[in-house]
Amino acid sequence: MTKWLETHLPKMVLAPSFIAVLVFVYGFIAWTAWVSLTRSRLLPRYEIEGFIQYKRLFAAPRWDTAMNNLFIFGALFIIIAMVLGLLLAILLDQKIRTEGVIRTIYLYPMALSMIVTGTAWKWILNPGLGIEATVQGWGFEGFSFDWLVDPDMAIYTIVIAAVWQSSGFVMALFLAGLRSVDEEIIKAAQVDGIPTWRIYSAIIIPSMGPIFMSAFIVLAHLAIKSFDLVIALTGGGPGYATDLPATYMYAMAFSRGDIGQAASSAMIMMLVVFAIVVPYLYSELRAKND
Amino acid sequence: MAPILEIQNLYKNYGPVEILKDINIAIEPGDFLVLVGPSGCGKSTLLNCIAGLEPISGGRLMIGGADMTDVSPKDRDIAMVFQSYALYPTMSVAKNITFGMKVRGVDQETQTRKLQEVASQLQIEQLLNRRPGQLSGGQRQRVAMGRALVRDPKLFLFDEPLSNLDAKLRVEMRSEIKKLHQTLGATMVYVTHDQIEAMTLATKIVVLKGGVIQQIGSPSEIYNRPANLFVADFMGSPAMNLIPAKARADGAGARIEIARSSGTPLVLIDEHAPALPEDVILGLRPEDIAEAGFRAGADVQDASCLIDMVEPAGADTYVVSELGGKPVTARLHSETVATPGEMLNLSIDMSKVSYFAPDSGQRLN
Amino acid sequence: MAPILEIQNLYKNYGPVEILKDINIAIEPGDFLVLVGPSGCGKSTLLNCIAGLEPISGGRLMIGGADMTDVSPKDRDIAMVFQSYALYPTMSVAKNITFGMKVRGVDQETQTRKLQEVASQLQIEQLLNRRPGQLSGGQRQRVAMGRALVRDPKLFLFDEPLSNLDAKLRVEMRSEIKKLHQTLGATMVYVTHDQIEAMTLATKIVVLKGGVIQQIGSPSEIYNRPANLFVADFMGSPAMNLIPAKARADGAGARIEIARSSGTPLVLIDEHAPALPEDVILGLRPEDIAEAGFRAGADVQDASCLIDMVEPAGADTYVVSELGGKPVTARLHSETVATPGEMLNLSIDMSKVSYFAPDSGQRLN
Amino acid sequence: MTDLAHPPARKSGAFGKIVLRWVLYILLGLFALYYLMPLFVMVTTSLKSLEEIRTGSLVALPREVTFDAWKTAWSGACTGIQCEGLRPYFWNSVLLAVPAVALSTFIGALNGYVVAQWRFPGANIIFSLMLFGCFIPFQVVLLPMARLLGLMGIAGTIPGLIFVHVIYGIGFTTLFFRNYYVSIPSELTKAAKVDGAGFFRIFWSIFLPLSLPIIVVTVIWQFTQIWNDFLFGVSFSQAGTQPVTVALNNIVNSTTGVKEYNVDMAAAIIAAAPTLLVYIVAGKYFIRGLTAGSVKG
Amino acid sequence: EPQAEVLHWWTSGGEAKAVAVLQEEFASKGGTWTDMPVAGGGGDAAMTALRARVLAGNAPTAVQLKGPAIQEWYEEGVLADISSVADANGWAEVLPESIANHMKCEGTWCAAPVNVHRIDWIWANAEVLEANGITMPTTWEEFNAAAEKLQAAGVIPLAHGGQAWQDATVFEAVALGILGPEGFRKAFVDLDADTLTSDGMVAVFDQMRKMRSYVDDNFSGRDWNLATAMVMNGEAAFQIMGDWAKGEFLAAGKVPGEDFLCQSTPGDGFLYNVDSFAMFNVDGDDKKAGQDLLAELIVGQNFQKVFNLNKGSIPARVDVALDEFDSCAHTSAEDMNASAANGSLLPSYAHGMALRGAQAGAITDVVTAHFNSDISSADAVQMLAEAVANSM
Ligand SMILES: Nc1ncnc2c1ncn2[C@@H]1O[C@H](COP(=O)(O)OP(=O)(O)OP(=O)(O)O)[C@@H](O)[C@H]1O
Ligand SMILES: Nc1ncnc2c1ncn2[C@@H]1O[C@H](COP(=O)(O)OP(=O)(O)OP(=O)(O)O)[C@@H](O)[C@H]1O
Ligand SMILES: [Mg+2]
Ligand SMILES: [Mg+2]
Repeated sequence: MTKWLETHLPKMVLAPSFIAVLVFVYGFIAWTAWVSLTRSRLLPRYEIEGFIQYKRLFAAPRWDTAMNNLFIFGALFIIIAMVLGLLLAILLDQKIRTEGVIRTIYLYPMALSMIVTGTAWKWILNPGLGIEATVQGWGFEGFSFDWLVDPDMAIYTIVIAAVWQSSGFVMALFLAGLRSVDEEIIKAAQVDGIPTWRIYSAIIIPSMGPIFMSAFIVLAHLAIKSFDLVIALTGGGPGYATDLPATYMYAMAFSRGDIGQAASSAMIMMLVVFAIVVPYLYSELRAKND
Repeated sequence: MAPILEIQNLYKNYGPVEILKDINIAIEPGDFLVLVGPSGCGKSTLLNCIAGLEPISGGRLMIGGADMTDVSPKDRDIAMVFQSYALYPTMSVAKNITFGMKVRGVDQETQTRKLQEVASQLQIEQLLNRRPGQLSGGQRQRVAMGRALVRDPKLFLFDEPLSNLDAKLRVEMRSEIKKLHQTLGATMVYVTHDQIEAMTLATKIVVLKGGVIQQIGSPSEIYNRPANLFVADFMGSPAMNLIPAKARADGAGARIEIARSSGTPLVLIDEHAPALPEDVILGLRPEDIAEAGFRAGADVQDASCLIDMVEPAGADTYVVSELGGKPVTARLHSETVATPGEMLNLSIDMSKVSYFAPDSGQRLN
Repeated sequence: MAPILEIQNLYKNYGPVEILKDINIAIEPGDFLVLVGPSGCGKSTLLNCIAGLEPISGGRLMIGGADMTDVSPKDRDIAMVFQSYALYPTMSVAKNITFGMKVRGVDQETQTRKLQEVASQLQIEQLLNRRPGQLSGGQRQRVAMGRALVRDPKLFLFDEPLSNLDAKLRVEMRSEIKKLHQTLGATMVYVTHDQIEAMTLATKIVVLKGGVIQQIGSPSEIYNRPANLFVADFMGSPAMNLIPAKARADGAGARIEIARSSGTPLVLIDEHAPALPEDVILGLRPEDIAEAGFRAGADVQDASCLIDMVEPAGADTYVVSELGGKPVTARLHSETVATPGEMLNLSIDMSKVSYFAPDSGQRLN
Repeated sequence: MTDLAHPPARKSGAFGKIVLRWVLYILLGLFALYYLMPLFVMVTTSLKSLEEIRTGSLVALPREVTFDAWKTAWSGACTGIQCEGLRPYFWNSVLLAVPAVALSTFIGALNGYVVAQWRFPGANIIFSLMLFGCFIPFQVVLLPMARLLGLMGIAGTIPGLIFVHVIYGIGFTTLFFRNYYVSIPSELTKAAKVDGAGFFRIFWSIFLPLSLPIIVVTVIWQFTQIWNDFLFGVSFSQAGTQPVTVALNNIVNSTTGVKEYNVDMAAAIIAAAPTLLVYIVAGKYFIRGLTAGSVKG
Repeated sequence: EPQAEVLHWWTSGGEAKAVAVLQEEFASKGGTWTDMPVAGGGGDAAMTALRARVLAGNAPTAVQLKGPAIQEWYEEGVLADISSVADANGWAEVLPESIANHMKCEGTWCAAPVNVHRIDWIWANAEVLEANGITMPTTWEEFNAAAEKLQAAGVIPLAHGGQAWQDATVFEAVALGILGPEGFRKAFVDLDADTLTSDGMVAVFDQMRKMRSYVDDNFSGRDWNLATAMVMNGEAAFQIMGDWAKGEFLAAGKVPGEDFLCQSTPGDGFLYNVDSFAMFNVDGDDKKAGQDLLAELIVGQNFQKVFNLNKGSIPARVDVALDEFDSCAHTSAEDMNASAANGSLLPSYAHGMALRGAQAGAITDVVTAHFNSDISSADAVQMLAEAVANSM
């Protein structure tokens, strides 16, 4: 009996979390799938009506914009935040004397609620108030930085603010990873005559594959769920040029009392995530097994 | 010729603990320096300092005539094998070995050739695609060797590179290293605990103890003329017999008396002995004590001893007897018919005797 | 008495690669089993299987008569020293050593006592508060030993526990282990590359090659009567001379002809030889070839040989000569006055000769 | 003499190092500017009077520094009919965040430990399923969760909020720990097993002490997520259990009232203070090289 | 004793003080008030919280709700009936009929109105107008002429914040002016397809395109109050915004009629945004008593006066003395009475009074997309019809 307990202990430790995830994630996804097939408005209803919500969804130009934005924003945000986070982690790893201060400076954006920070960004990026006005004030009349008010460019300002907010955390994640690499190996590489950047690129970073996975999941999660950021910075505007699926869904679910529509958009969002994350996980986890 | 490595008054502390004290070493190009010393005496630390992996706390370190104190390891042009291997965990064996070349821009063909060469020297051809995690201890150690051997640096640093290999392989590797040293004229600093390795490879041996150099010299100097009791005791296995004795001037030489359990002291005459204090410690290697009749020479003197213990060990038989209150080991041929409790006539080669001062431990002759 | 460890038809694969094949070993309580074999032959893997750290792919493994296949390591009542040390990096040396006792609920006082005891045996008293990262290689290895030695298990598993220690310390540690074995009557499985360690410690030696057992026997069986060419070649340093020869029945014994570079073959008579095929390989240890006159006995036969090489090595001098187309090493006394290029009369001890079949490599006598 | 013979080599090496060092610090400084820019705007705004905000440039330094906004934000701003600032809500957030962070971190560490070091068939699939859970949009879970909390009788309570945060934190905490633990050599587990340590003992004595950097990261992440969470906070709380973000939101988000940017900014900084504190305190444990030297490889 | 947990989104400064008045009155009648404020997104966040609480079976006693949402919640079967209070206090007599209709669900009273915000205001900087010799426009042509004149003089004609709801606010003011009250009702209350695609609607979008050109380049995402500040500072001349903008002027010490001008946007009609409280089904007599008391107080004379003085809006009931109110409020009240009489008292679509969220949202999507791009008016009208159809 105790032996049984012992061999199954790891599984039993994992079981509560697993069950919780089954119920609270997969159960709820199933629930959402169900609701997405109904005409739920203010509150969920459960009479299946077919795929009307999906038809409405695909007929909405705003959803098109939101999906396009998701791909632009997601790709840029993940890549830039990852690269920047890694770069900062590496720079900070060079036995910097003021590491504590600098680390906190890079991290603090995470601590601030975007409801307010968005306003600050809005001012900074606003051509009439912020950077453009300031630089022009210095005498560079030709300087222009008006992405925020340009429907074609506004999505990139979201990237700027999102990177600002999250890259510090990615840096922390990578820093922890860097710190777990055995120093002897770095020494060996130094003696082998490997320049520092190659030590990072060829020896340390490859051994942080799992940490990359953490960073990717975190960033992808943020990209998918970016919501306050958009609301606070552009409110989805100009027009709905910076709408994202998350804002679309929120608007449908709570501002417009169109829960069925929100559920269908959530399902599509999750399908997209599934299509991207599953192959990635598959390759990562399989590589670890051999 | 300028020394390729020159260490002047080097000190190294870890926090308050002094690990290396006033180290002075100079190595000429082509030298093969072997560092020996008890575990924890600072050998690896010294290699780390030479490689620039640990900052030194005092003194100077020059490689090829240039001061290296502020030069980073990668610019020192050295290759090193780590005691802990330190393989790159994500790279295959082949990549571990060729990575340094690749970075240095060595062309693909040379890389492949060198890799093949080294892999066959180290007998790891069939492991090239494995990851370090899939290797046995000895295999990892050989990969670590391989990483250094493909290089062509000013200086090789080896930290116990053969400790996890079996005797046969070790002999083969040893001769590969020796070949490398001779054909390339490479300069080496080599840490080992294997005395045969030290003796057969070194052109110069440094004996360290507690971070202080005890003696620097050629293998035969170290073996035959240890500078102090520590070196005498440390080098050679089984260790040199160190026998308290009384010396008295006797003509040109000295008359040495050693207490014996049987009562009458054993008296030996050393015709070449220098002036000695009354109390001395006599150093005598086990192989310099033979069965009477098996060794001939002017300085060979016979002594009849009570045998306490007989230890057959394959090729040899060790016989232990008490002299001067200490167990004294003699190495006899394996055919010896010695029996504990009986007397045996042993012959001692007085030309090989070392004398030490009991208080300072310093060599006297 | 029931064997304390019994391994029956054990197989172990890593993926498609078979690492251990059909291993059968039985150890009685109090046995001291030494595993030897070339690097990568599967010694550590076998220890891991015994400890239950790697699942076995086939066969059975019993400890103390109970089937252990499904028993977790912590219930097997074993102590193990890992080749890679595997110290707990965040714990001090003292904690590393006492962790096992603490887990098992040994009282504080006993813990302290045992810790002190082991620390002084291993000469690491002054390191007890350090972290593993602040230790030298040899010190780490001793801590790893300490972790096992404070325990009182059914079975000790040691994986090259002394490889990073200096000769002197190694001798001391070896005798500590021997003492442990004798006083506690503990049962041990011990991996080493040091032949002297193997010879002096073992009551039983297992020779492995490529995952297959070559021979199991007492040290003297292994040394004197190797079961095949591999064992003959592997054990002993310098290795046994393996000389191709022609055998012809001659009375009760055999007449052995060995080709010599000088033209006339060397003819030896072995009066105790069994029936031999025509082609044989003659195994002769270097120490069984002596300078004529230094060895006496009925079976000693003289042979005059051309000396190719003379290698003085401290206590001995090795002399190499060509016999049967192979360089043959003889271990002579260091006083030998052999010169390369000259003839030297050597005496061969025919009572020590081994015969092997050239094709199968198996021992014939 | 020898000193004179080689100074160039020495100098150039040292000089190059110093230049590199400078470049490094300048680079770090530039990034620091990028990160500090919005904070600069926020702090300066918070130090201005409302009058100055209305008339002056929004991103300029204050002409006259006043701390009124900070005082108001802390203890005077209206978050409804009470005008007691953020103060009363802080305690709710603390009560909520501390246990939720502790619990989810601990569970994540255990899960990560199982998945990374005690692999059993299917562990990777379970892990993947948990990971995918990170992506579920919280808007989706809001309504069914509300229903479940109601059924469980913890709707509107702090334990209910803790429960929600723990559930949706598990995916991330497990991810962080698992990916940190996979690179810890399995020899350590092996050695501990032989030493007689069981599952929990190994976790507690060997792995937790090794995990400081990742614990820091996880705590930073979880604390930030939970402390700054608004959606769950607003949906699953009721009067008296509202966390500070709801209060902050109430101060900031007036649709038809007069906007007091200075108070908004001050309130945002104040609300972030505990998180910043966590960053600073926890940051100390970004220790280097914990596994160094334990295992040959 | 009476108990009430009140979910609302009036949290900042003046608003909070206004609600506090109610709380004091409630307390003075022996009630216990539990405040549950949730601001954000014009009530979106509060609605989110409300949904969660309703589903958890833990609904607040009273909730700030408005427009068709009241009827929608009623359809979900979670609203309480407060007809007894309404009848006892004669609400039907004191409330304009169109506003009273918002408070009724299938004939019963289910919500209590608090105030009336007028949406179709145009605010102006008196000094700027004077300097450029402009009077307040009464038609969109006049407005356009004035705007062009201002533009030539280097003044931004229209201060505007590029947020969807602000776009919609301007749009409905323009629509009311161009389509007239009847057309507005057909288009934005009845969602009449013909009206939505009529030439009038095209004209509305044309005017919107013009409005876009009167706005400065940096308007995107600007908060409404910053736009108000532009008018105050003389950077801009006009702003079209609900009467809460008055609060900003007053807070800055400006005087209506002197420093700034208020007038309804060109055209007839009155767009209202009525805030109200709905009562949810709850258990417990004390809570039910609380609901009744609350309803009574909300529509009571005293609260209606004090609250609206604080809030800048006007009372929902028509019999409150307005002596203490400012001139803009007087205008507002007069216009409301007049409009109520001639049937041009209309619900604001932009502020969720006219339509269900989904439909209003669909229209706003088109409006903001048009305003922020160069879609032609004809295309916009087409899109509008499609979006409305798709939102059903
Ligand atoms: N994880 C693994 N995957 C595949 N092969 C492995 C793995 N681990 C070990 N091996 C191989 O198994 C063989 C036996 O390894 P093992 O560690 O038992 O050797 P060993 O006898 O202890 O050698 P050494 O004396 O060098 O330590 C080696 O050839 C090694 O390369
Ligand atoms: N980081 C450190 N902090 C403090 N002491 C250290 C540190 N690293 C090593 N030491 C100590 O320095 C001394 C020298 O260590 P070193 O590794 O040089 O020994 P070694 O001669 O190589 O020994 P071995 O033969 O056992 O490898 C040892 O006593 C060791 O405990
Ligand atoms: Mg060392
Ligand atoms: Mg091994």
